[in-house]
Amino acid sequence: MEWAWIAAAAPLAAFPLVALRGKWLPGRGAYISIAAIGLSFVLFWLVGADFLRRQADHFSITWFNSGGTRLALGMIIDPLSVYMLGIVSVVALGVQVYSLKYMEHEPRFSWYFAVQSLFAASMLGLVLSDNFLLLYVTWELVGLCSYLLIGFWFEKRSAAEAAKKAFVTTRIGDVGLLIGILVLFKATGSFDIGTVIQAAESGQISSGTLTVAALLLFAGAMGKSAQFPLHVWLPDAMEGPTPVSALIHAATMVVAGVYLVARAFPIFEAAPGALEVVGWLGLLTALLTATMALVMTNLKQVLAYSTISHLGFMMLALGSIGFTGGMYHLMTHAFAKALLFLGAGSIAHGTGLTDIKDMGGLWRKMPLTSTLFILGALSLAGVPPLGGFFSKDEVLAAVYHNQGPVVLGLTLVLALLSALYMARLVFVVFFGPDRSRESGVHAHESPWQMVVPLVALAYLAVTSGAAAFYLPGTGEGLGQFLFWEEGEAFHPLWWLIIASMVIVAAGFVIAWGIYQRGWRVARALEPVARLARRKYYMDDLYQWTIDRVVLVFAGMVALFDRTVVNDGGVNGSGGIVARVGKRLRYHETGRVYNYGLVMAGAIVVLGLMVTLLR
Amino acid sequence: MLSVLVLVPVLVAGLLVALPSGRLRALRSLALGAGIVELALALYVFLSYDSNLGGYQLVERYRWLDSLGVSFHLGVDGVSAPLVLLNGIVLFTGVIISWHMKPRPKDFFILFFTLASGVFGTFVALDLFFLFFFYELAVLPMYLLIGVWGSSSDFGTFIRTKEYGALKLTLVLVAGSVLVWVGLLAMYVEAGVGSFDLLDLEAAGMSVGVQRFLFPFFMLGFGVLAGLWPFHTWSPDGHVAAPTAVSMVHAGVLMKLGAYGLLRVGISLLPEGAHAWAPVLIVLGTVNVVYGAMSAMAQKDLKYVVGYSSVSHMGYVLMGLATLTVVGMDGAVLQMFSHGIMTALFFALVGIVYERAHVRDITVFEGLAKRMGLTSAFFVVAGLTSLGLPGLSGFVAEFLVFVGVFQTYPVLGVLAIIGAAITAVYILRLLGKVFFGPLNPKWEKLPDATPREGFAAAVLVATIVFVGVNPGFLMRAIDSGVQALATRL
Amino acid sequence: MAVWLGFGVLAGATVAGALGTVTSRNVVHAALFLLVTLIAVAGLFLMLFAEFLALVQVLLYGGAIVLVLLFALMLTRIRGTAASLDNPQRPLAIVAALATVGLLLGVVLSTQWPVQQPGGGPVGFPQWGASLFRQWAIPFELASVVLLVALIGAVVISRPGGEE
Amino acid sequence: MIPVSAYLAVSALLFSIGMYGVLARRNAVLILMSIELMLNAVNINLVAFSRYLAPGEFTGLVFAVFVITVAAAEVGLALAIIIRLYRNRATVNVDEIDLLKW
Repeated sequence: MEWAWIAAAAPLAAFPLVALRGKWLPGRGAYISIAAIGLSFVLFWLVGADFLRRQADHFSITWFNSGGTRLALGMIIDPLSVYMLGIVSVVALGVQVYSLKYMEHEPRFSWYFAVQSLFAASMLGLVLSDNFLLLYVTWELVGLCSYLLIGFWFEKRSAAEAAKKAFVTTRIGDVGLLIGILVLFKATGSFDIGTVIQAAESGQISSGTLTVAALLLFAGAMGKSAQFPLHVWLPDAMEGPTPVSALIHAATMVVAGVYLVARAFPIFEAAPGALEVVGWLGLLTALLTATMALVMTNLKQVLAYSTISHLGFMMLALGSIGFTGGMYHLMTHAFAKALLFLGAGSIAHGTGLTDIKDMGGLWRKMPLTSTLFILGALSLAGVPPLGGFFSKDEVLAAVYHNQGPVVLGLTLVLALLSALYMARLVFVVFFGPDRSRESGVHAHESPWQMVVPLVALAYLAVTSGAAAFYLPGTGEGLGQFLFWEEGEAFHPLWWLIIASMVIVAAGFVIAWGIYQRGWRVARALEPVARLARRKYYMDDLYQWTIDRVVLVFAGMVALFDRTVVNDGGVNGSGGIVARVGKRLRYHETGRVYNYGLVMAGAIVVLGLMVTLLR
Repeated sequence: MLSVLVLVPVLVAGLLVALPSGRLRALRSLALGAGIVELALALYVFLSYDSNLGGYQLVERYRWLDSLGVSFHLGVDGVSAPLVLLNGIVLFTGVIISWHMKPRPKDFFILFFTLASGVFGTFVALDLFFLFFFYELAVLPMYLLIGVWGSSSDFGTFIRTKEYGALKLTLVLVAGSVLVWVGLLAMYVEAGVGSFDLLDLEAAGMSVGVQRFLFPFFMLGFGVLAGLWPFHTWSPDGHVAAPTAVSMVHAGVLMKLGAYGLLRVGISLLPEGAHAWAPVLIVLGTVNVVYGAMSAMAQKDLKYVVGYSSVSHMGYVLMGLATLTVVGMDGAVLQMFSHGIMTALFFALVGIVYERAHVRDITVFEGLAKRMGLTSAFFVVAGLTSLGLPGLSGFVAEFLVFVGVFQTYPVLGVLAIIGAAITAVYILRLLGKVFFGPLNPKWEKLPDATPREGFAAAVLVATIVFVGVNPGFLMRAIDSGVQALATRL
Repeated sequence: MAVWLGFGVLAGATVAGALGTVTSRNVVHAALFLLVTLIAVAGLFLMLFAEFLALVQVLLYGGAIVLVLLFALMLTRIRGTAASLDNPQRPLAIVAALATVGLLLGVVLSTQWPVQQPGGGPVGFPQWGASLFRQWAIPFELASVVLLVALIGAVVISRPGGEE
Repeated sequence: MIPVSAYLAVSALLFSIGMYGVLARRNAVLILMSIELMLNAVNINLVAFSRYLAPGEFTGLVFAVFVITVAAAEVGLALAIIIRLYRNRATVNVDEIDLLKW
């Protein structure tokens, strides 16, 4: 297990190699990159197998010392990190293989794969890191890679803007994360996550500090995991190449936040107030963005909002002490969402369309892609027996056990909404009439390099439900695996399961009614829909804040600097000297005896001072 | 070895004086040779510094003015060794960048190397008289370098001529030096050991009252050169007016002289004074960080953005020093190094763009990355360093400063971290505006950096990445130096 | 008593000559008053047993310098009223001079001078010469250099030609 | 025996009178003469101190010699300057020579 670090190091090593020497490498560097992430994937199996025979463990090397504080690079091998290692490496591998064909005509092909490698490396490093310092380092690198990849087509103004928005928004959250880490360091004197958790559990840290720290950590998670009100960057992130969106939305970047909360879960548990905030914010985010997903018409945008909604759902799960449910949902969502995005990429690749208003009847033209896409959508909607269904129920159970009826009710509404928007996608895109004049002409299936990852992901999306009961190699369910010490079996609540199935079915029926039969429900909800379509004016509010508050304030500071500090302080003091000099120079009469008189007077005065004061 | 390091640039300047001004090739080879020699020497000095041993090493001492207790005493400790290396790197790349310096290349290099000598001297002097002497030697050539070879900016309502920049810089810095000099003399008298030698003064010690009285002289005097708010305006104006290589050395190294002096003279000789004044310094440092970042956001001139970002980043150095904790000061010293390399890179790149486009107005640029891929890539790296991205040198430094500040003044730490976020905003806005987006057809013909320029920038980028990935390379020395220093606090 | 008489005469001549020099309405008279003072000071030197200095005083001051001053007066041919010899700040100058004299006299008279065994005879020329050319040889040579430089400078400055 | 303070008093008077001359006169030559008075006052002091405070040492006397020497040099130079000035500006009144004023 000591070599688990190679899982992160291999793609990291591939980055400079491919970035600098990509042109001369096999497959313009892509093969190197894929080999590296493949190695990580293999290592996941080796580490996993090895892990099952041993205890959780962590290893570290000193990065550098400062003032007696050891700043270390270390990794932790425990159920959570092994689990995440698997999800990240498999999705990254799939995305990279898919990109091979999807991106082949790009002039910056090597660069793309180089950054993909770095992205994977950072995310793997993030999930493996055993201390907050390395976690923050990789956390930021993940942000960087998303910046580079979203802005991959930087010649496009919108892509450049989206990249900037993603980086800045997550950076705002990172301020919180960094402060939180430092608060914890101040309280415990250590960056080591295990040490901090121990201190938190043993009550060494005052509960006030702990709550503040937990909330600050959560602020970081809000940024990365696009929780309200820092969710605005994620929908724009679709400006990047579609496989990038798949990677960001599924296995890297956005799940980092959820992972962080999970990793620091004992800290949150010790600060119940913070946990409550996590739950409520998650729920709020999920509901808000679910409504937005309902009204957006760009395929990738709908998927993006659904991602946020599901992330909120995961946060809700964690906030309801549903650790297993949250992490389980993370996995099923990752597979399904990667599948959906890659599928959307295939659709765009095959038809050149991105807006669902132009699509329709694709089922007939791209049956394979459609089938796979629909599988992903059903999984996310929570249709049994796909993965999403089980994880959703696990979350619902946690909510039921640990939250009040209001939250449970809202969660069920959320389940309805999420079934509704997925059903809407399915009905509008794949069924019904062809709404575009040209798409029918050249719609075609994607080449096999793109289909293989889709199939693999679909397989995972479908079968991941089984993990609840049986995880290969462990002989037990996911819950017991994740909770290494105190196993937690999958314990279904039958009435809840039936209720959720009914809700999903209702969602599909309603969607069928509205989008296939033309029910006039939407008309009544038009004001709300308009609000949702304008993204609840959140983007406008932020834009306004930046333009009218931040920039104006910056302008005022600069003006202050120029006028008060510079013109007033610096030039002013110079001016005073000049003015005084201008006055004083008339005292230079040029007559020697005037000077002499002053000298004489001064000598007399000095002499008097010396004699009298002696 | 250290005296060679300090004297070679002056000797080269002397040789250049003798060189006929028409012989460009000889001039350049001499300058480049000197740059390489200095880089090698600086590297040697740094590598031969044994951080396990600690203390002052490579010490040289020649008697000079016994009656006043002045001797030519040189040596490096863990704090100055990395800064010597920094100056070696910046000097070397600065020479490469100013390869085609016009007009009067000979005079330019004469002054440039004089400046370099002053900077090296300040870092290695262990005698306060010579420390001050070299400090002045480093400041004064700036006046001519900016006034003669600089460039003016004209934004209609906002005009700054190079003469104004040069004058302001020199006057403000000299005003600072006056404070320093008064402080030094007062310290010389008060310590009562009749010596300007740093080690003697360290051993002498002064009463608490005297230390508290004297510390502000150094805090303000050296602080001015470090860009301490509100005495910072010379710095953006000076940087903007200066020619590329001078901006590099100036923002890269010269501003560090201030912080270095504050640490070496102020904090280490007047620990009680430092304790008394640290709250003031750290508040001003925080103002530097946030205020500099806000100002940078509002700038339209590419160089002004970088100039104000320097003000902001030097704020971290001041904050780190003001924590008076080992971690914080470690971070401050590392930030000096990191910021030096980063700003040098920034100014080199801005110079490359300016040389080709002849404007620096951010609003007229768009999509340069398409034509100037290499320049843009380097610029992005510089920008990312500036906003504290892990894996690049700035992060480790800022992180340590934050750790230090959190141990002493958590609220200010929060503000500083917010300042870092503001940095991200303006840097990313700048990158997005200037380099990304569709290419403005006006810049269709803009050539990318030449291999020579690219090499210089690559050296700096490599340093940034190397230090960012392996900060232990510098931290071992810095930590040993700072720890030795902190025992006096 | 005779000593006091001699001192009184010499001191009176010194002061009177000086007053004449600074108040005289005629420049040549002023120069002659200066001569009186210089000679009287030489006398004071004699009373202090500094014959050599007295000699130098008479020869150099009384002879050479006053002569040169007279030459200068003749060469510059000052015309104009006597009043124009004084400048408008004369009253203030009187005040300043009185203040100075008060200050100096106050100091001189109130100080307990550490007088050592006065008297003794005149200083022997041999010792004096030995001291000047042994102990003070280098300053002496420097003084001659100063004189030489002054001489050359005077020649260069007063030579006709040059500007205007 | 005449006390040293008598000599010093004479010197003080002489000095003050010389100073008055320097401050009150306009003619450059007269100012020069007044300066000579002040120098003489100093010389009296030097010799008197030498005689009364450090008999047997020549320091005071030597200083007096140097003062006289320098005075001679000074007079020579100053008169040269005055003559030059007179040639150029046809005046030796110091208040008419004010090229350096503001």
